[in-house]
Amino acid sequence: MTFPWLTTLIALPALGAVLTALVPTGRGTLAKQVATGFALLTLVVGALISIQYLFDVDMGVEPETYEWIPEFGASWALDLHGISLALVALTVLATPIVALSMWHEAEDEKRDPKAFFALLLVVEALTLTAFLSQDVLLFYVVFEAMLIPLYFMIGMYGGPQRRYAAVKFLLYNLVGGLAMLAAVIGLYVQSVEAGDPSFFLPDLVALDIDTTTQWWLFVGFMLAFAIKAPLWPFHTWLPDAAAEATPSNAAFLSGVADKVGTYGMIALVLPLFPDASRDAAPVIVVLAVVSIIYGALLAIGQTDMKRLIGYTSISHFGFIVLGIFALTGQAATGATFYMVNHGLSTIALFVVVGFLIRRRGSRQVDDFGGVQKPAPKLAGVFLFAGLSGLALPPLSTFLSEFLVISGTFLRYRPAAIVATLGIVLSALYILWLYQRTMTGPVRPAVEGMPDLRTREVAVVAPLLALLLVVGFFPKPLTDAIDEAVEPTLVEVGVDQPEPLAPVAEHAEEGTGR
Amino acid sequence: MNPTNYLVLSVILFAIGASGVLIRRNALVAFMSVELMLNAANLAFVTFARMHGNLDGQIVAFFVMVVAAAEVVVGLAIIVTIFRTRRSASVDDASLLKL
Amino acid sequence: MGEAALFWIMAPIAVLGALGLVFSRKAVHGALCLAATMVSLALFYIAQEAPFLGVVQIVVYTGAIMMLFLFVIMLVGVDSSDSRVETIRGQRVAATLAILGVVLLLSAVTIRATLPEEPAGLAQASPDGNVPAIADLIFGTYFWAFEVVAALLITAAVGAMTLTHRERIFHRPTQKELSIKRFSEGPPEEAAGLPVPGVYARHNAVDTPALLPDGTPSEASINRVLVARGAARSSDEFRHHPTPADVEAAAEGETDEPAGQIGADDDARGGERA
Amino acid sequence: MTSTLSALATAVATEGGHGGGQAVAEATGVFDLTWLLIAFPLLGAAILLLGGRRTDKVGHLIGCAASIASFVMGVVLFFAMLGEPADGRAFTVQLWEFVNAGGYSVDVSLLLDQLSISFVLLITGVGSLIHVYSIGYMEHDERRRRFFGYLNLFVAAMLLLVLASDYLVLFIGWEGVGLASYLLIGFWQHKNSAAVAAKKAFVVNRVGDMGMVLAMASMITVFGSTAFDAVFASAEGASTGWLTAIGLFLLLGACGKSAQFPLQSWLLDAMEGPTPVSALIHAATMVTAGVYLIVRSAAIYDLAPDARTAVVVVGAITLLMGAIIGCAKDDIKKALAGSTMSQIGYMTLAAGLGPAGYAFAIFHLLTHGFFKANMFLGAGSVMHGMHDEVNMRRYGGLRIMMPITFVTFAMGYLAIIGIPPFAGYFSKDRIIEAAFADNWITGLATLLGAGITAFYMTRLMLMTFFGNRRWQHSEPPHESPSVMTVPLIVLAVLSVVGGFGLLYLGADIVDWLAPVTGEEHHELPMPLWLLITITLATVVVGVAIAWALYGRRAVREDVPAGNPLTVAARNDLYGDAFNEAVFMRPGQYLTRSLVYFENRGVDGAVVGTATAVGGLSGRLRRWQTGFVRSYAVTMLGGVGVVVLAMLLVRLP
Repeated sequence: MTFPWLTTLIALPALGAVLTALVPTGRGTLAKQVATGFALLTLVVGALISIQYLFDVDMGVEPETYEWIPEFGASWALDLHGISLALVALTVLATPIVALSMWHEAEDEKRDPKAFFALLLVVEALTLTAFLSQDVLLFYVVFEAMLIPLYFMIGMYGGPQRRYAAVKFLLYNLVGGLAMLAAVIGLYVQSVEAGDPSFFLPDLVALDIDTTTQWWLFVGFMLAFAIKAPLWPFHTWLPDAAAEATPSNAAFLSGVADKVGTYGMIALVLPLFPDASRDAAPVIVVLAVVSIIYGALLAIGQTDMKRLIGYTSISHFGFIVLGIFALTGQAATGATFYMVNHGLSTIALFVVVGFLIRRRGSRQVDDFGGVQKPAPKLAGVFLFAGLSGLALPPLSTFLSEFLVISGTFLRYRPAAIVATLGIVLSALYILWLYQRTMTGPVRPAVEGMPDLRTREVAVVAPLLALLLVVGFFPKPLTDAIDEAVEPTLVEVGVDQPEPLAPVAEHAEEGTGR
Repeated sequence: MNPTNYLVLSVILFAIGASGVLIRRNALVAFMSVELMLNAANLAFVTFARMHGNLDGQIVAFFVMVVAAAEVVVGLAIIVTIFRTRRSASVDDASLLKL
Repeated sequence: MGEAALFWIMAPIAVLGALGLVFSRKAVHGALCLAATMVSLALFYIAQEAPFLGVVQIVVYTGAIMMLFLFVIMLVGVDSSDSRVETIRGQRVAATLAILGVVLLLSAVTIRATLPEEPAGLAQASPDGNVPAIADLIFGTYFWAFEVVAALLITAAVGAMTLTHRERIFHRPTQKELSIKRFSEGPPEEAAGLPVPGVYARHNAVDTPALLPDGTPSEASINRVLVARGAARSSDEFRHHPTPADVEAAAEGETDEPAGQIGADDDARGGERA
Repeated sequence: MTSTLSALATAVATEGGHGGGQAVAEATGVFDLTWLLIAFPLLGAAILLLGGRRTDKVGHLIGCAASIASFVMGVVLFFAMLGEPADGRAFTVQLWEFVNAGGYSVDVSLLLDQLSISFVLLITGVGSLIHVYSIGYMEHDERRRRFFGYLNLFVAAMLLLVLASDYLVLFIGWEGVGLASYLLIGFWQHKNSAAVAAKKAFVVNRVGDMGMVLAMASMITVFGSTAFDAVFASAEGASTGWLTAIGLFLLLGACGKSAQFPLQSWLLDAMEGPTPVSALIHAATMVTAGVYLIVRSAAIYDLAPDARTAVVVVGAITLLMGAIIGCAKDDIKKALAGSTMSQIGYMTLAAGLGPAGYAFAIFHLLTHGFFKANMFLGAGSVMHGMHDEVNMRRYGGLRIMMPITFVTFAMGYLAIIGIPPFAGYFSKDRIIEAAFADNWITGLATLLGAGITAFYMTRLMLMTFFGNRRWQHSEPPHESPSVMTVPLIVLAVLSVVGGFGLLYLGADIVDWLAPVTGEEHHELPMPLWLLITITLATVVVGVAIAWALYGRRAVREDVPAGNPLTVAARNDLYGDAFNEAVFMRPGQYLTRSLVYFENRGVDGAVVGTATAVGGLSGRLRRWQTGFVRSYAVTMLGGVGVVVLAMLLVRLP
C-alpha cells in the first residue's frame, strides 16, 4: 500500500488545529507558531504532491478510497486532478501567508489568538477535503461544515458590525446548503433507482438522468454554489463579510474558501448534469456578465476599502463563472486558472489594505491620501496588488482573464464583449482607489506612517512574486488544468468551436496546434 | 347488552376529563382530570378487548395504569415543588415558558 | 341482563363523579368524586371479564393514586377552593368548541364504526382464567415492555424524591438550642412551650385556636402555615363577646360557654384564592 | 517545418503582395541573442526598483548603461541584418512556451525583421539620448533612481511590444508601456493633477485595450491562434466581415495607445509627467505603437478595405484636431502634445492607405521620433532654464539666453513644418502624395494639416524664442548643462539629416520595409512638382499668418478672449467636456444609483425578508402565552383535526 499522501495533506492542518487549540491560554505566540508551523508543513506536503502533477515526477500520489458509510455507498474518496490541484496548491499556499498576516489581528480585537489560528487550520483542512473529495456526500458535509469555523472567525474577530455580517454569511450559505442537501439526496435517489446506491462521483457521473430531474438537481447544486461563489444576485453577504471580517480572514474567505463554490460548478455540476448545464448555460452566462459589470460598478461607488475589494471579488467571480459556463476549453481552463490567480491577487489586496487599516485605524478611503510619501514600499506593494487585480499583463491574472474572455467569445460573443467592459471598470476602481489613498498631498493623519516591516514584506512578497512568475510561466499549471478540463467538457457533450479559417494544414505545427 | 354503550360512556368520560383540564386552574384538579381521561381510554381498551376476544387490550390498559402511576408520582412531586416556591397550585401562575 | 342493570346504574354514577370532579370548587371534593368514578369503572372492568384489571384499578388507582392525591391536597391545603372567573381570554369558548368538536367526532367514529353487536368474549383467549392469561402475556409477549415500565417506575420514584428533596442550607437547631433560645429571647409566658391547638375549644382540630384559661383564644396555638394559607379558623369566632344575657348570667354568677358565630358557612370562611 | 512555413509565406508574399509575407527563419548566431535587447533594460529596471536606497547614487548611470547596452545590441543586430540577403532578414527567436489551453497555444517568441529593428533602433537610440538628458533634468529630484527604473521598464516593455511575434505577447508589452506611462505621468504623485492625469491615461488606454482583447478573441475565433505567422498566413481564408471586425478592434486599440480620435483626451493631460517622459513616451515611441500595430497587421488591413477607410478617417480627424488644439495652447508642452497628436494622425492616415502608405507611416514615425523628441527636450531645456514655467506667454526672446536650445529647437521646427531638406519634409511630403493619390479629400486634409502645422509651430517658435521678453524672474534664464544639450544636438542633427539619410543613404526606407509591409506604387492626380509646390506654398502661408499675428505684434501676456474656434481649441475641442457629459456624469450617476439599488433593492430584499420573518415570528410568539391550558386547547384541537382527517380518509 502506498503512502496516503492526500489524507496526510488533510490530516496535517486538522492535527495542527487540535494542537493549536491545546496550547495553554495565554501562550498566544506559541499557538501562532504551532499553527503557522503546521500550515508550512502542509505547504511542503502540498508542494511535493504538486510536483508530480506539474512536472511529471512520480511521487506516489494515488487516489484514495476508504469505507465511510458503506450502507449508503459513501466513502472517504480522494483524488487529485488538474482542477483540484490548482486549488489545493492555492489553499496550501495561502494558509501560511494568511496565518502570518493575521499575526496581530486577534490581539487588536482583544481576543485570544489561539482560537483564531486553530479555526483557520480547520477551514484549511475542510477546504482541502472539499477540493480533493470524490464523494458527493463527503463534499456536501465539508461544504457545510466549513461555514461553522468561518462563522466564528467572522463573528468573533471582526469589526463593529461583525455579528450581523457573520449571521448574514451563515444564513445565506445555509440556504444554499439546504438546496444542495435536497439535490444531494435527489442524486442519491437516482443512483438507488439505477440499482447501485453510491455517492462516488464517477459512479454518479456515469448515471443517465433524465433532463427534467437534471434540471431540479442542477438548480439545487447551482444555488448553493452561486451563493458561495457569489453570483449576482446572491452576493450581498460578501461585501458585509469582507468589510467586517479581519483583513486576513476576508482574504482567506474570498480568496480561498469561496473557491469551493466555483470548484463545485466545474467539478461537480458540469459532469453531473451535462444536459441541464448546457441548457442553463446562457442564463448563467448572463448572470455572470451582470456580476462582472455590477460588481465593478459598485466597487467604484464604495467608500470603504474592504467593501470595495469585496465588490471587486464579485466582479472577478463573475469572470470565473462566465468561463465555466462558456463551455469551451480556453474559457474553462482560464476560469480554473483564474480561481488561483484571483486567490493570490485578492489575498494580496486584502492583506495590504489590512496593513493600511491597521496603521491608520480606519477603513474609509477618504481618511487616506498621499501615503506613498511616508510609506513608499507600502504604496508600491499596494499598486502591484492592485495591478494584479485589474489583470495587467504579464501578471498571471491577465492570462486567465484573457482566456475567459476569448473562450467566451467563441460561443457567446455579446456576453464576451460586455464582459470586456470589465477590464475598463477594473482599471477605474483600482486606480481611483490608489489615487485617492496613495497619491496627492500628504494628509496630516498619514504623516509618519511607518513603512512595511519585515514580517509584512514576508507576507506579501511571495504572493507578488508568484503572480509575476506564474504570469510569465503559466504553462505547467495551465497544462495540468487543461488536461483535467477537457474530459469535463467531453462529459458535458459540447464541441470546441473550430476556427473559422484554420491555419493551413502544414502551418499547424508551427503554431503548436 | 351492546358493548358500544361502554364506548359511548368512555367518550363522555374522556370529554369531561378534557374539559376539566381545559377549564380548571387548580393543578391538582387538572391532573385528576388527566387521570380521568386515561381511565376513559382504559375503559375503551377493556371494552375492545372483550369485543374482539383479544387480551391485548387489557394488557395495554394495565400498562396505562402503571405508567399513570409513575406519572402521578412525578407530577405530584412537581406540583409540591412548585407550591413550595410559589405558594400557589394554579397552573396559570406557572407561565414562564414563553418568549 | 345483570350487566345491563349494572351498567345503567353505575354509568350515571361514573358520569356524575366525573362532572363532580370538574365542577367541584374544592379539590378534595373533586378527588372523592373521582374515586367514585374509578370504583364504578372497576366494576365495569370486572363486568367485562377483566377481573384482574378491576382489582388493580381499585388497589392501584383508588387505593394508591387517589390517596397520593389526597395527601398532596392536604399538603397544599384541603380547604382552598378555586375561583370560577376565567382569566385567559377566550379560553372557555375555545375549550367548549374543542371539546364539542372532539365529542362529536369521537361519537361519529364510535357510531359509524361497524362493531359486533355481541362481544366475542374472552373465553377463548383465556382458557385458564383471566389472571394466568394476562400473566402469560405480560411475561411473554410484553416482557420487554414490562421491564421498561418497571424501570420507569423506579425512575419516577427516584425522580419524585429528588424533586421534593430540599437541601438543608442552615444548621438545624437542636431541641436544646431551641429551649435555650426560648428562655433567653422569647416572652416568659411562652417559655414552657406554645399552647396546643384545640385545647378547651369546642373542636380539637388543628385549625381551631386553643382557649386560654381566661377564655380568650390564643393565636399562637395555630400553625403559622395554616394562618398564612387562610385555612385557620379566625380566633374572633371564639372570643367571648358578652351579650346582655351574658351580663345577666354573669351577674347570676354562672359561667357559660363563650358564644360566637358558630356554624357559619365553611365556604364563606375559606380564604378565596384568586 | 520551418522550411515549409517559409515556403508558404514566400508564396503568399509573391502571389498576393501583401505584407507580413516574407520568409521567417529560425534565428541563429547573433540573432539568437535578440532577447538581450529586452533583458538589459529589464534587468536595469529590476535593479533600480528592487535595489532600494543602496542604488540611489549610481541609479542614473545604471539606467543609462542598460539603455545604451540595448542600443549597442540593436546596432549590432542591425548590421548583422544588413549582412543577410534582402529577402532573408526576418528571424524568430523562440524563448519559451507560454500557454496551451483548449487548443489555443501561445509561444513567447521574438520576431526580428526590418520593421522591428527600425523600432528597436528608434526606441533604444532616442531612449538612450533621453536617458542621458534626464541625468541633468532630474538632477534635483530625490526620486531620480526610481525615475530611471521606470524609464528602463518602459524601454523593456516597448521593445517587447515591437519584437513580439504573437499578438498576446505584443499585448504584454503594450500593457507594460501603458504601466510605465502611468507611473511616469504620475511620477510627481504629490501633485493631484499628475495622479489624475496618470489615471486618466491608463483608463482611456484600457478602453483601447478592450479593442485589443476583442481583436485577439476574434483572431482565436477565426484563426485559432494569435501568432503573427498563423494569422497572416490564413487571413485570406477568413471572411471580410471578420477581418473588418478585427481591423476595427485593432484600430480601437491603436486609438487608445496613440491618442487618436475618439480616445485622444489623455495625451494632453499626460504632459503632467516630467518632460523627458513626454519626449520619450508621449512623443517619440509609445504613442506610435498604434501605428506600429496597424502596419504590423498589414495582412489583415489589406483584406479589409472598410477597416482601412476607418483608419484613414480616424487619422484625418485626429490630424486636424491635434493641429487645431496645438494652435490655441499657451502651455508649450500642450502645444507640442497637440502637435504630436496631429503628426500621429498623419501616420495613422498613411497606415490606413494600405501598402501605398505603410512604409511612409513608419518613415514619418521615425523622423517624427527624432524631431519631436528634439523639440520636447528643447522645451524641457527651456522649462529648466525658466524655473519650470510652461506658459509661453511668459517666455520671449530666449534665443539669446539659450543659444544651443534655440538652434536645436529650430532644426526640429524646420523639420516638422516640412522645409526641405529637413527630415520632416521627406516623410510628410510622401504621406501627402500618397493621400492625394488615394483621394482628394484625404489629400486636402493632409495639406490643410501641413498648413496649420506651420502656423502653430511658428507661433510656438515666435512666442518662445523671439519677441519681447516677458519673463519676470530675478535671475535670468540660463542655458542647460551639457549633459542636456548634447542629446539635443544629436537629435537636431538627426532632425536635419534623418529624412534625407533614411531615404537616400544606403537603402531606401521604403525598400527596406517592403518585405514586411508590401509595396504599391500610386498614381498622382497631378504632377509631382505641382504638388510639392502647393504643399510648400501652404506651409509658407501658415508661417506668414503666424508671423503676422505673433511676430510683428507684441505677444500679450494675458490670454485674449479669442474667437469661438480658439476657445474650443483651448478646451481640447471639448473632448473632455464630451467625455464628462457622456461617460463620467452618467457613470457616476449610474454608480450611485446602483449603490442605492444594491443597498435598498438587492440587499434590501434580503434584509426585508429577514425583517418580515422576524416580524412574523414576533406575531406568532404571542401564541406562546405560557399558559398550559391554552396549549392544551391547541392540543385538543390538533387531536380533533387528526381524528377528522382519519375519518375523512376512512370515509367510504
